[in-house]
Amino acid sequence: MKQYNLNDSYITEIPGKRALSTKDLQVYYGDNHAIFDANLIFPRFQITSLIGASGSGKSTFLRCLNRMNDKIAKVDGQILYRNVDINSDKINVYEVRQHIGMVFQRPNPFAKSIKENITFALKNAGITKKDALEERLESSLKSAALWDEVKDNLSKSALALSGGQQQRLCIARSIAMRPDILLLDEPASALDPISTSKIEDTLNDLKKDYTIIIVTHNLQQASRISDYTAFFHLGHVIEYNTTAHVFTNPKMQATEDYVSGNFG
Amino acid sequence: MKQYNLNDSYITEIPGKRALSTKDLQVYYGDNHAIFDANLIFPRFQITSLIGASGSGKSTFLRCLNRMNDKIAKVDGQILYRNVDINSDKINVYEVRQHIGMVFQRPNPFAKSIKENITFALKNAGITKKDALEERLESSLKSAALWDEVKDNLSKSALALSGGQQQRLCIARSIAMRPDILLLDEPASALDPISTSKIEDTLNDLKKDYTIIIVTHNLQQASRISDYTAFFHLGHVIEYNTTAHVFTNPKMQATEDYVSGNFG
Amino acid sequence: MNAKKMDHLATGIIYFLVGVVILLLVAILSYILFNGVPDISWKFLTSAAQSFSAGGGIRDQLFNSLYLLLLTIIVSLPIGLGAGIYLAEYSTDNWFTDLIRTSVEVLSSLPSVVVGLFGYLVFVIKLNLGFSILSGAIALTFFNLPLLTRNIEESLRSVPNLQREAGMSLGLSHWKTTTKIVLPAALPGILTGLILSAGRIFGEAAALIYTAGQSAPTVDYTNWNIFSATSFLNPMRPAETLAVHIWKVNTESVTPDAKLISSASSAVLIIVILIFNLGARYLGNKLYKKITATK
Amino acid sequence: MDNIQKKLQTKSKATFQDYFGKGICYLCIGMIILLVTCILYFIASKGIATFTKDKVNVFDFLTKTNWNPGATDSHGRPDVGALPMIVTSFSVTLLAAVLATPFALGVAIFMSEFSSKGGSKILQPVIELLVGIPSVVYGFIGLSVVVPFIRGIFGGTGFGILSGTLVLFVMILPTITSLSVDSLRAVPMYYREASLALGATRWQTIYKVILRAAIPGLLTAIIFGMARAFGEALAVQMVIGNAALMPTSLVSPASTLTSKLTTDIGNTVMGTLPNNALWSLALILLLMSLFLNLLVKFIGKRGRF
Amino acid sequence: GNGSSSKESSTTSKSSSSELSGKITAVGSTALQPLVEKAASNFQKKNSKVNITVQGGGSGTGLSQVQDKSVTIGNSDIFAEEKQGIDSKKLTDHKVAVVGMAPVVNKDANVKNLTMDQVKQIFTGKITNWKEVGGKDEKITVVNRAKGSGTRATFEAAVLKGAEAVKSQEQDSNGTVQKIVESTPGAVSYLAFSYMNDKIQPISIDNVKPTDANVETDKWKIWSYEHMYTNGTAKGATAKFLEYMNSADVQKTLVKDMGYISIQNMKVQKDSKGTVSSK
Ligand SMILES: Nc1ncnc2c1ncn2[C@@H]1O[C@H](COP(=O)(O)OP(=O)(O)OP(=O)(O)O)[C@@H](O)[C@H]1O
Ligand SMILES: Nc1ncnc2c1ncn2[C@@H]1O[C@H](COP(=O)(O)OP(=O)(O)OP(=O)(O)O)[C@@H](O)[C@H]1O
Ligand SMILES: [Mg+2]
Ligand SMILES: [Mg+2]
Repeated sequence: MKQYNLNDSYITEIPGKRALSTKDLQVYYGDNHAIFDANLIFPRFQITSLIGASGSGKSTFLRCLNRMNDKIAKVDGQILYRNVDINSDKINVYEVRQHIGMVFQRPNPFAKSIKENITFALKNAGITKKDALEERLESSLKSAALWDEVKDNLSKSALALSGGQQQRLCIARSIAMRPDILLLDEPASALDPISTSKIEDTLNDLKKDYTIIIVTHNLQQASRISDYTAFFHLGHVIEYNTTAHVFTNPKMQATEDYVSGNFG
Repeated sequence: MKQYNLNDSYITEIPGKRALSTKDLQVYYGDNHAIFDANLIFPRFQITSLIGASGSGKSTFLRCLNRMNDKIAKVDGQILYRNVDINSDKINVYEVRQHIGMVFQRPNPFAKSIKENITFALKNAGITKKDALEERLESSLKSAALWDEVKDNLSKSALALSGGQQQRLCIARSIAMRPDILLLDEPASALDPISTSKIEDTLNDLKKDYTIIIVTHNLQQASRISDYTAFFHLGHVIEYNTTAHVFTNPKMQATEDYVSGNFG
Repeated sequence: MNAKKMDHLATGIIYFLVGVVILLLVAILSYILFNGVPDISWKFLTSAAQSFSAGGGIRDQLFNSLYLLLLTIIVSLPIGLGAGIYLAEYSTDNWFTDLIRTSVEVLSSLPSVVVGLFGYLVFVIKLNLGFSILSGAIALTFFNLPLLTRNIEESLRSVPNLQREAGMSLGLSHWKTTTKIVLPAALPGILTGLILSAGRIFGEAAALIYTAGQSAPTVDYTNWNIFSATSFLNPMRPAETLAVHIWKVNTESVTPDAKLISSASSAVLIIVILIFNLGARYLGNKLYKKITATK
Repeated sequence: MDNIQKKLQTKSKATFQDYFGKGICYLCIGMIILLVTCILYFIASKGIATFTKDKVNVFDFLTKTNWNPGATDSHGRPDVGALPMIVTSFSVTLLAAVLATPFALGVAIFMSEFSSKGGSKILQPVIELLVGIPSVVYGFIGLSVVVPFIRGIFGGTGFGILSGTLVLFVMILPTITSLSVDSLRAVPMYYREASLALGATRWQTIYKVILRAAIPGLLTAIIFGMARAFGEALAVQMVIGNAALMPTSLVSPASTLTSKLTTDIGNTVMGTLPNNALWSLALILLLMSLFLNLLVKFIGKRGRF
Repeated sequence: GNGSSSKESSTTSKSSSSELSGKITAVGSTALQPLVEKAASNFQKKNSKVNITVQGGGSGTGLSQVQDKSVTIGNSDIFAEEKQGIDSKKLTDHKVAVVGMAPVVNKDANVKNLTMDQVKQIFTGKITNWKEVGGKDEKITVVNRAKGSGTRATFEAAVLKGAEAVKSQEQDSNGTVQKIVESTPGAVSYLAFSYMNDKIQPISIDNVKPTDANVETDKWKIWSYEHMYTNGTAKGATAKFLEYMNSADVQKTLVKDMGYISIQNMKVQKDSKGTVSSK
């Protein structure tokens, strides 16, 4: 594999509103330094892709953003959300996760009915009125483009859905909480092409109301759906720019090699 | 997703020697018909890629070739190896598997030392002389391009190796048996780019002595390393041709859509 | 010998071993059932035990066994759950966790008599619980906990991490995630543990002789006042269980039909365990299906 | 806006739920530790009294072969030599384990590697059923079936280590089997695939890969079984003969630590030497089970590659 | 002798039923337990405010617990004086029944009568084959009772007279001994009369048959009392209950049912040293 200068990077300025930003983020798994000085700003109501080779630290970075790495890794630096550093001990992580939702690589619906999958966390967050629950249920399933397929079977087990449907259910479950930001870690990698394209459509629709950050291995997918793209390499953010730039006019050699398939 | 005519297919003629072929192969998981009439001929000392969307039946097909699907699925049709139908009840499957080795998606070394990982199956197969074992150990590790990295640590646990090293160990383990044919099911999908390229190099070297059949999701990989490519779709072999043809001049619409990323 | 022959031989040996064990199991069970079942009658099940004369039944003992089982589960299940959850969800690999595991496992190998005497001196005498179902339940908790804790821990661990992450990422607390998502998913495994320990509770005698006692004062099955001494629900009353009854009948009883009582009681015990086993599985499955909305 | 910022920085219901949950867990753990500490202290203090209060020499206790706590020997020292019981306990335990292990492993292999769901679906509940049969019942089956059987073959009275072993064999079989099944099932599926793909036969795969990988778990299973055998009393007591004699053969009456303890404890008076000496036997049992446990831990650590 | 007061005591307990109350725990001898239990339940029927718990645990347990005042009554089949570690002065003895014991052998041995000396030699291990005492050529298997048990103490006092018993099998219950003797060829042991059945052979000693009548006159030497000890003098409900135990109600029926000999029928009495005198 070619050696690239890891300290050289190109990070673009973000115009308009910011939803979330990191400042000098470092992540350590024990002795393993997995993320070095990540400084990224995520624009509001846009889709940002994180791309990079396997092991480059995309998932690690993403999971820090809603404190899912709390017990697994040591995370230094700041994560700013609404001017609050949410990477602080004093922060109520449960609240953070309600504002910054996450969808995982493998669909992980609860072993409950479709309806309960959505309402469970809502009830827990104090929404108990039946009307409100019904309304959220319907709107989130609609947003995730699942409503038509399941509306007659809401009390069916979520595990009986197909993989793609499960994944959309997980997205619906996340957005039912009305988060600000949605983090997705390779949400389509375990899915067939049909489901994948449905999920891409869904994300495109969601963009109006949510800031979306998505990790993907699939460069075509990144170029299809995202507005901004960050390229990770060995724990470093090498390039961060609009997607069009990253794919057609990369500033860094590593990025160019990666997006053109000549990497490694 | 677009609908394609599944019964329409383009299967090229194979010049030269054949290592293995299937005739009207059908696979059923219970009621689920997973492979329909697969008729493929694998040329000797060449690398053949099997590509296709997730769930299209690539793994299923591959696992039939050395009878690893025996207890899991019902397999009808013929698999011809040295003019013997090895898909018959009378066949000694243990012998088959010694001639047709397999490497899996996730590296799966035994929790034994590196050395024992290689010698385990050899001893089982009756090779017990120390010299012979040592010789096989060294040559197979060399073939898998792992020798230099591990030669001083042969009694170390195989689990202490990195993912890429583990996968090469699994390849070495397979080729230590001196099989004719090597089946690989997405051997690099869990690995980082550096390890991936090492494995690709290894496969290229092995080609002189082995017939290789590899399943991969990664189209670039398929085009880089393989001589022939078969495209699977919903359990049907849609197109089988030289890799150059499949990628640059596909005969079928489905293939074209798939390799150009417009599929689904 | 070639590998294939060896394979056949080994397979043969394993089938032989399994055959022997099955034969043994069948022999033991049928020995107990054949000796006992013919003497089981409705009267036997519903009349009180007799000290000296023939014709005694096992009504009270049977009820006591079930009641003791219930109380023991009530005492030990929460502790086992707490400990199992701790070990599976909160603990990290350190000496403290090791210590807890060792403590729990040491409990499992204590001889029953020792636990019985300990229970007698501490619960019956010192804590003044007297010979009572409650003392018995606490003593049995000693045997029950190791198996139960281990089982709960393993069942929880076998629930994929993805489920935890799903819960956590929605802003649920770790505790809610564990109790409402992971625990229901682990239900079938926990149930197996519960059934196994129920078997041990039904069968235990030595530890109960000194704690729950070995006499069964007549109780009033119409008295629902838990605090009344004669109420069948009073956990503070002494209670002889079926296993203890079998032991007593075999060792000191002068009833002429001791042998009959003993073998019929053994058969009843086995049948009850079987019913419990199947019933718990059935109910557990139903519950699991209800929670997970499958079918 | 401000509202959300504030929410992010203040504790919420979820925070307290977690405190609550942790609290409950620690409470349970605390209770277990308390129970164990109590019982350990209790047995240790009573068991040590033989040596501290009654001035019995520990070495004599462990090596002398004469057990007669009420009396004194020619030197005026109390006659409490526990060696016969220690030897017998070890013998029955080891023999039962040696006998039960192949059967338990056979069944476990059958259940995890051979049988389709049907086989284990029937075996599982039957094995669970065996756990629930009271010791007394095992004891009486032993007394009425095993003892005459042994007498018929080996002569003598039929009481002794051999009968004890056979009864314990059946009693620990379910324990070892069900724990072994667990550990075999825990061996990842891909081990089997890897081995089979190399052309290994099913038996080679089982013997050289699966059993090896499961060794720590299997040893744990065996040792748990042994611990159970070690502590078993009522059943053994009926078939072993209960004679505090050094066993001379497998069919001569002998006495285990637990059977001695169970037989005599009710007839002794708390605080007197005969009673304390019995508690010392319990202490030995406890130390043994502690030792077996540490052994399991050690094996478990070594087993991890 | 407290036999004469039986009628009065039973009337007392009836008349005082309204005011009697209290909690009595009787623990100890497993042999005595069924009798006391049954009597207690009869007693409670008349005195519903009295709560009596009867449990086993062994004579040793009974005596030490009553000495520690952990329980109200300690049931024992042995004199407190005979028990090491018990301060008998603190305890008050209430003899409630007499139990006769006899050597028993497996039918196979073909022996029905022995001399006292032969019995002694068998149990001390001097005689090891039944043919030495006129039986079948078969090895003798001695089955003893647990050390410290009342039955064994009684038997050794009456038969061995200080000699050391041979080391042999020990069992701690009548039921188990009964089953072992029944099924083991050549086995010999001793049992309370109530456990005799037609599958085992009771032995006459010096041609005296082991019968209740012979015990009552001390012609049959191997017998003992069943005791209920209280710490100090029994008071209140406890006293009444113990009185009831010696009433005709119990002595004439329950004691008989249990296979024991009524204390009232005894023509002789025995003290803790084994000295027998006539009443
Ligand atoms: N739980 C963990 N414990 C220790 N190290 C970890 C853990 N998770 C990831 N790592 C390490 O951190 C580095 C980054 O891993 P990460 O999973 O973030 O990569 P990724 O870019 O998401 O890769 P992929 O595309 O394969 O998902 C790798 O070196 C990995 O080995
Ligand atoms: N063990 C199994 N039991 C039942 N059905 C199976 C099994 N394995 C695969 N299938 C089914 O067979 C079909 C083909 O699956 P297969 O795993 O061969 O696809 P694949 O092309 O290898 O996909 P991927 O790229 O995801 O590995 C799918 O519909 C799948 O659900
Ligand atoms: Mg990742
Ligand atoms: Mg596959």
